[in-house]
Amino acid sequence: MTRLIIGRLLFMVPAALGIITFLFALFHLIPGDPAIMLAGDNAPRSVVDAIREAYGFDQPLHVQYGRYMAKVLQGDLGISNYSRDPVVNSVIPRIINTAQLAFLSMLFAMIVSLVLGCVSAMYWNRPLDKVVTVVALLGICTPVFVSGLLAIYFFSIYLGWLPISGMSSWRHFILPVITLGAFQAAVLTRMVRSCMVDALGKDYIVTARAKGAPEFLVVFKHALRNALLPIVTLFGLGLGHTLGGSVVTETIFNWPGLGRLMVNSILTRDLPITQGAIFFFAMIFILVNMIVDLVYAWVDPRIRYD
Amino acid sequence: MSVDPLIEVKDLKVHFHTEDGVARAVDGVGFSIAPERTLGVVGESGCGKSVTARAVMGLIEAPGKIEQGEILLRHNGRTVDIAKLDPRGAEIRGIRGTEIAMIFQEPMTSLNPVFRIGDQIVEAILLHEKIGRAAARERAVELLAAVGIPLPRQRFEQFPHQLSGGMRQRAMIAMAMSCNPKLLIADEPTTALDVTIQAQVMDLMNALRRDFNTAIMFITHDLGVIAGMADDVVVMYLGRIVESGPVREIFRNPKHPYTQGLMGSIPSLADWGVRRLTAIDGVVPSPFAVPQGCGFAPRCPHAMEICRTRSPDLAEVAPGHAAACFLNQVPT
Amino acid sequence: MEFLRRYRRDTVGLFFGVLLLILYAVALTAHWITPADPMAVNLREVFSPPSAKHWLGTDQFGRDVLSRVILATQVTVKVTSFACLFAVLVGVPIGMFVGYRGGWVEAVAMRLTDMLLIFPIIMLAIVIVVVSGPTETGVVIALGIAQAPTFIRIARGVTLAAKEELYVEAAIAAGSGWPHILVRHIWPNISTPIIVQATLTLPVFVLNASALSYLGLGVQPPTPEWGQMLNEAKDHLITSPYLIVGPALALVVFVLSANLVGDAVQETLNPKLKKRK
Amino acid sequence: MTMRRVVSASLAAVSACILTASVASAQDAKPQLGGELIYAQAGEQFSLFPGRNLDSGAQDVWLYACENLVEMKEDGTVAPWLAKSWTVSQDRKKYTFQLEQGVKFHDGSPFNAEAVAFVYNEAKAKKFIYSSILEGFEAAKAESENEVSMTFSSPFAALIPNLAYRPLCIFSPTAYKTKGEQWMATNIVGTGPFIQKEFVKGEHIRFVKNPDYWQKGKPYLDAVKIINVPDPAIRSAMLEKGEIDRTVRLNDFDLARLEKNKDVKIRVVPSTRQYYIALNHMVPAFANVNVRKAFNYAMDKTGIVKSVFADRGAVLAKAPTLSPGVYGYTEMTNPGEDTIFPFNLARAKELMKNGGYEDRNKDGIVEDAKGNKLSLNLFTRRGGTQGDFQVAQLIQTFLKDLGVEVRIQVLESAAFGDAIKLGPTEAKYDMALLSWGIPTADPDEPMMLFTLTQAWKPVGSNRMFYSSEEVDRLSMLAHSEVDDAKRKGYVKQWMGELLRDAPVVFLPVLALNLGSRTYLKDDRILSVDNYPAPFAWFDKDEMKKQNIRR
Repeated sequence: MTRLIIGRLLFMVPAALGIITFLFALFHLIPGDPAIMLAGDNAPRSVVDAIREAYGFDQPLHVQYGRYMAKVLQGDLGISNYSRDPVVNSVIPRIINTAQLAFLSMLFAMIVSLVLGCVSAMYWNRPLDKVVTVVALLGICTPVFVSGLLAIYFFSIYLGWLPISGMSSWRHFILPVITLGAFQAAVLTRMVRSCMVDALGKDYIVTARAKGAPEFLVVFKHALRNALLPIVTLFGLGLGHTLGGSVVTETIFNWPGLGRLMVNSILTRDLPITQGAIFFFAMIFILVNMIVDLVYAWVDPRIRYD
Repeated sequence: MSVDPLIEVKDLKVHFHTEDGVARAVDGVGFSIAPERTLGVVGESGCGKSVTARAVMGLIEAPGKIEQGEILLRHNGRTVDIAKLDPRGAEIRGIRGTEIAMIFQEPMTSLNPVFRIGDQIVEAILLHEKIGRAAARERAVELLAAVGIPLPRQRFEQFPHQLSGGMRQRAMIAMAMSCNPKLLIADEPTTALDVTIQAQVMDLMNALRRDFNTAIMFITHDLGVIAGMADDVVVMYLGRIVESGPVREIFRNPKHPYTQGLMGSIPSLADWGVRRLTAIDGVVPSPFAVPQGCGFAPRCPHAMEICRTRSPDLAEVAPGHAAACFLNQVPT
Repeated sequence: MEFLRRYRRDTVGLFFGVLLLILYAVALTAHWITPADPMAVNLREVFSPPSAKHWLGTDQFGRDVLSRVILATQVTVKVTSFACLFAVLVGVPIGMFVGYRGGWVEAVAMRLTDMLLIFPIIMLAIVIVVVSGPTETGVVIALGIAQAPTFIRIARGVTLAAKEELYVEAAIAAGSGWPHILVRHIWPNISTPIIVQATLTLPVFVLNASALSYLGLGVQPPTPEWGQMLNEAKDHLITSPYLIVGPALALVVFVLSANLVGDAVQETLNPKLKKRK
Repeated sequence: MTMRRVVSASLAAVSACILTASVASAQDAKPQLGGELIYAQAGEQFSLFPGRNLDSGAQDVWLYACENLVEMKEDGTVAPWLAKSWTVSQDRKKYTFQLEQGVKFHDGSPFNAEAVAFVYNEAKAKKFIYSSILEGFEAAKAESENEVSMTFSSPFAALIPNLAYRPLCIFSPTAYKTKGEQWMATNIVGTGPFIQKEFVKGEHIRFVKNPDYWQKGKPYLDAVKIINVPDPAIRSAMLEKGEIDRTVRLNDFDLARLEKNKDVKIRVVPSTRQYYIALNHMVPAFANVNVRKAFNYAMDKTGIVKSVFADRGAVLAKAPTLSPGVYGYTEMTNPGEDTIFPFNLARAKELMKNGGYEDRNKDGIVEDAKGNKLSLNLFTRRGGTQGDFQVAQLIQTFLKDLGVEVRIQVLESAAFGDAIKLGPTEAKYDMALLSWGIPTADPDEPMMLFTLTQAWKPVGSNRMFYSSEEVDRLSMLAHSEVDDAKRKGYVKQWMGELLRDAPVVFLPVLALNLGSRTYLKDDRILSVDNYPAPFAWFDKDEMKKQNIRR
């Protein structure tokens, strides 16, 4: 087990350098010039050249790369082209905001999906199961911006219970967490249902019943523990996606998260911010995946990790 | 049968309502098991012996349904009809594991792969007995030792996939015996094991029978195992009992052509190289389309006209020995 | 054949199966069955709510929403189905192989997948669109690659569990090579989560397509596409809510039927499930 | 440059927004002190340092703390602010400003000629982004404690309006020298009525009242909090609910609904940004003036304003490139017409025929004399400017009616930037949908960078590769002509030339919108996309009536 942890942590270093180099090459491959984005369409070339010179864009690629890597190795991720503000100041608070939203919505998704999934597996193919399936599917296909906007107009304006945007108090968390969580819950419910149906068909379930175990113990202990493996995979993936920040949810609920920052920085070719955002996100993602893999071994002893 | 039977099954019918039609898996079965006696239930696969066992455990759920019949169990002074109990109700759960326990054919998949052996046994104990976890763990280790598992304390911590087939079956038995049940139903426990382990498991069960004075309902298709284990025997074919009686009587003097056919197909050392093994030709008909009259008629060498129109009932052919065949009874 | 005979009895699966066929039929015959010309701009009938003439109303340029949804069905269904296929064909074999082989192969492959999951889809899309131009194939590849890691991880997860099963050891004992084992033994047993996941990600493909088209990376105008229409309807959700009905309904029908058909197929394929029903 | 110029300018000015003026004068109630204004903006990641950012969202934030020498009024005229008055040398190359006295920066350092000189010299030395606007600027010198002079290599008529451009505000040189440019990215220190108290990146910035502000008795508000809310639908929801007092860039289609809400006041003002299609004159068809004029007449501008901008987000253009609020703007429409090149498909087809293009083979697409089809591409962004993607689709339809086949090429915004920066030989676009904004409200920039022959891309912004001696001559004259009447004459002639030669296809002018609660008084909206509210105040009892409790 510890070998797994050390392996993954060691892997972070080459991964980080790999990502940064890849991104550097990528940004200079795809069209788009930050100097123009800053100066605006109608600025004369003299202005654009001035910016290029002031920001060091006119240096040959390898020089820019060398200078950037030198700074990175000392832990300085540079400053944003746009806001001229150290990248760390913009990215770190954003990651914390997104992490909060991601964990809470995944927690919500986990609880809802486990309950709904197991219930629909127990009452398999009976009306309740059909209802849960359709509700879950509807949850998957409603785009977040539709559910988000409607939720705001109903809860915040019509009923006036919840604040519309920002994140200052816990009440601000309710709508975004439920909207983002609902989508993930729908996906997870479907998977929980199909895995539980599998598990409930196995022989050890008959043994458990033969032991006189009550039905909820049979389902929630014996069957669920076995169905956890694919569910854990999907949970890890879901967490990865929400950690990446859902641009739409963040825009709708005005949640200053990583997703919006990353997308905007790509669109405005603000390379330092993109580098910083993806660098931190990569580290967290690798950590999350490591934890998911550790949970694997704990959940299913048959998978040896030595 | 002077002693009151522990369990008495009367005219039990269990049918499965599936899309492909109604399968009459158990079509009128009656027998009884006295305390501390072992009843062997033998028959080819698909004859309904496992379904009967599950019915006795109250494990029949949709699409299966107990159409009619009674399963009377005597426990602590009163008689309960298991057939009428709700499979997921509290009452049947009070019986499963304490009064009647069950072990299965596939030790590989019958134990939950993600829980430790010890925990699964402790769970069985704590389900029915209000004793502390520590006491339950101690009892579980004792049980593992009782079933002949070496180093029980280490095995307690291990997972099913870390044990051999035989070891796992012993653990199953330990779990079943954890609340010293009155009746142990063994659904082909030795089929998946190789011969040497089979013999050990059978010796273990005989020993347990003596120490825990438990009645056993031993289900198998292996006549050799029946000979070594059973006091009485019941032969099943196509959801019905075709012959029943004490084991020595059935082996020495089988009355029903099907039983005679089965006996003929066992190689025995005594007449090695002299007797050719006889096989029963034809195939067991499908439970979805049970033929008119006697189920065995299409394959019976002595089939008569009447056999194809009416199905014979069990009738006594000798003290304690009954057979359902018109050869030895006059149709009423 | 046998499969069809059993499948036909599952009413829900049948109903949505027919619905899915209708959808694909609409996709194939889109050009001929649109009530009005989906491209015809008519600035006098801007934002007219649903009426007899325009069942789903008209959009910002007075174009008939119903015909645009029908034409968009062709584009979206084609793009998402191919992208889903691409993701499955790329992701699942890799996942199975990696899950089965284990060792350093698995470690390296999984880390690369993690890296791929890190980049937001629009990053991949920009690169691919630059290389292949904003054509539909470009969008299909972009969407496919973005979802491939999901399938790699799922396939690996279930293969890891499946390879512990007895029948796999039996197959090895019988001397069959790993390709044989993967195809004949492991795949039938892990098809359940994969089928479920494939049908589950369909809506994700459509929504990602809408994100791409929003950035001008997806399908080029004026060809309509559900995702793009959903995006445009978003800005008028409060003033003319009926605009969202067309694309949203089409999306729901497409995803609902794909998933329920997936369920029904999975049921008929997996007899053990059948008996317990 | 005497005061005369200012007086005559205001007299001749066209009052862009009668509504604002009338409301202001009718307001007899005395301003009340106190309260915190919450203002929601769409912008997000911008630098607060004026030297490194032209983003109008950022300008709208730092204007509370950093003031200019002169202040732009609603009608486009310029009024004295930190500079009480100014004089121009005989050769028109040296301007001398007399500064307000006893003014201090927020960090306590004195505001004087030394500070002003430092800011503009630093701008030239460190090449601040706005430095190109001060064309020909050589040096600034502190003549005395509160008199500063600026010398130019050649007469520069547009200096005064350009000085009102927000990025040219005077920040505290002490703070700049001690803390450095990077610190200034998140802190703005000036002489303004409000002092920056708190800045949370990407979320909000909060200013509090400057107790010893140089204009006594002002400001009235205790604090101003500016928050980022990217989605327009959310901003309008917050305005309706009263979570914010004021917001901008509302969705045009929501305005009709908001106008019905009695607690909300909606103001719409034409901006200085006009849409146009850049026609690549290297394409043979566009070298022909008849074709260019035909394309202009083929555009149903009223249809665009109605369907894309809900009759609110844009107004019909009454003059080429310039719009109300810009110096030298006068309506250039013919009598009885509400816009330049009014929609007339018949006339457009006739012009196409004169230009040699006719649909000879009746396939719905015109061909030239040699028979090759007129099939062109149209480059556009999506979301770069409000409604760009929708306008492009309408252009495609209008030109199809004219018989011209158009393929829209939607490019991701940065890729689009690259595609339209190329020179005459490399440019691949036949047409490109763009907009020309005039942040300084002075025609000098469009004249020198848009239509000038020397300003062909990649040097200037003449993406049409258009060249006309007459236009060049008029532009050069207007650039250095200091006399007010003469300069306006040249600008008018320049506009006349653009109408005669139609180098581009002129489209409607974008409009700005500002939504505010009715209890907020005296906040302003300027056509250069600025929404200053430093001297706004709350009508407390009306606030209570709308039960706003914060």
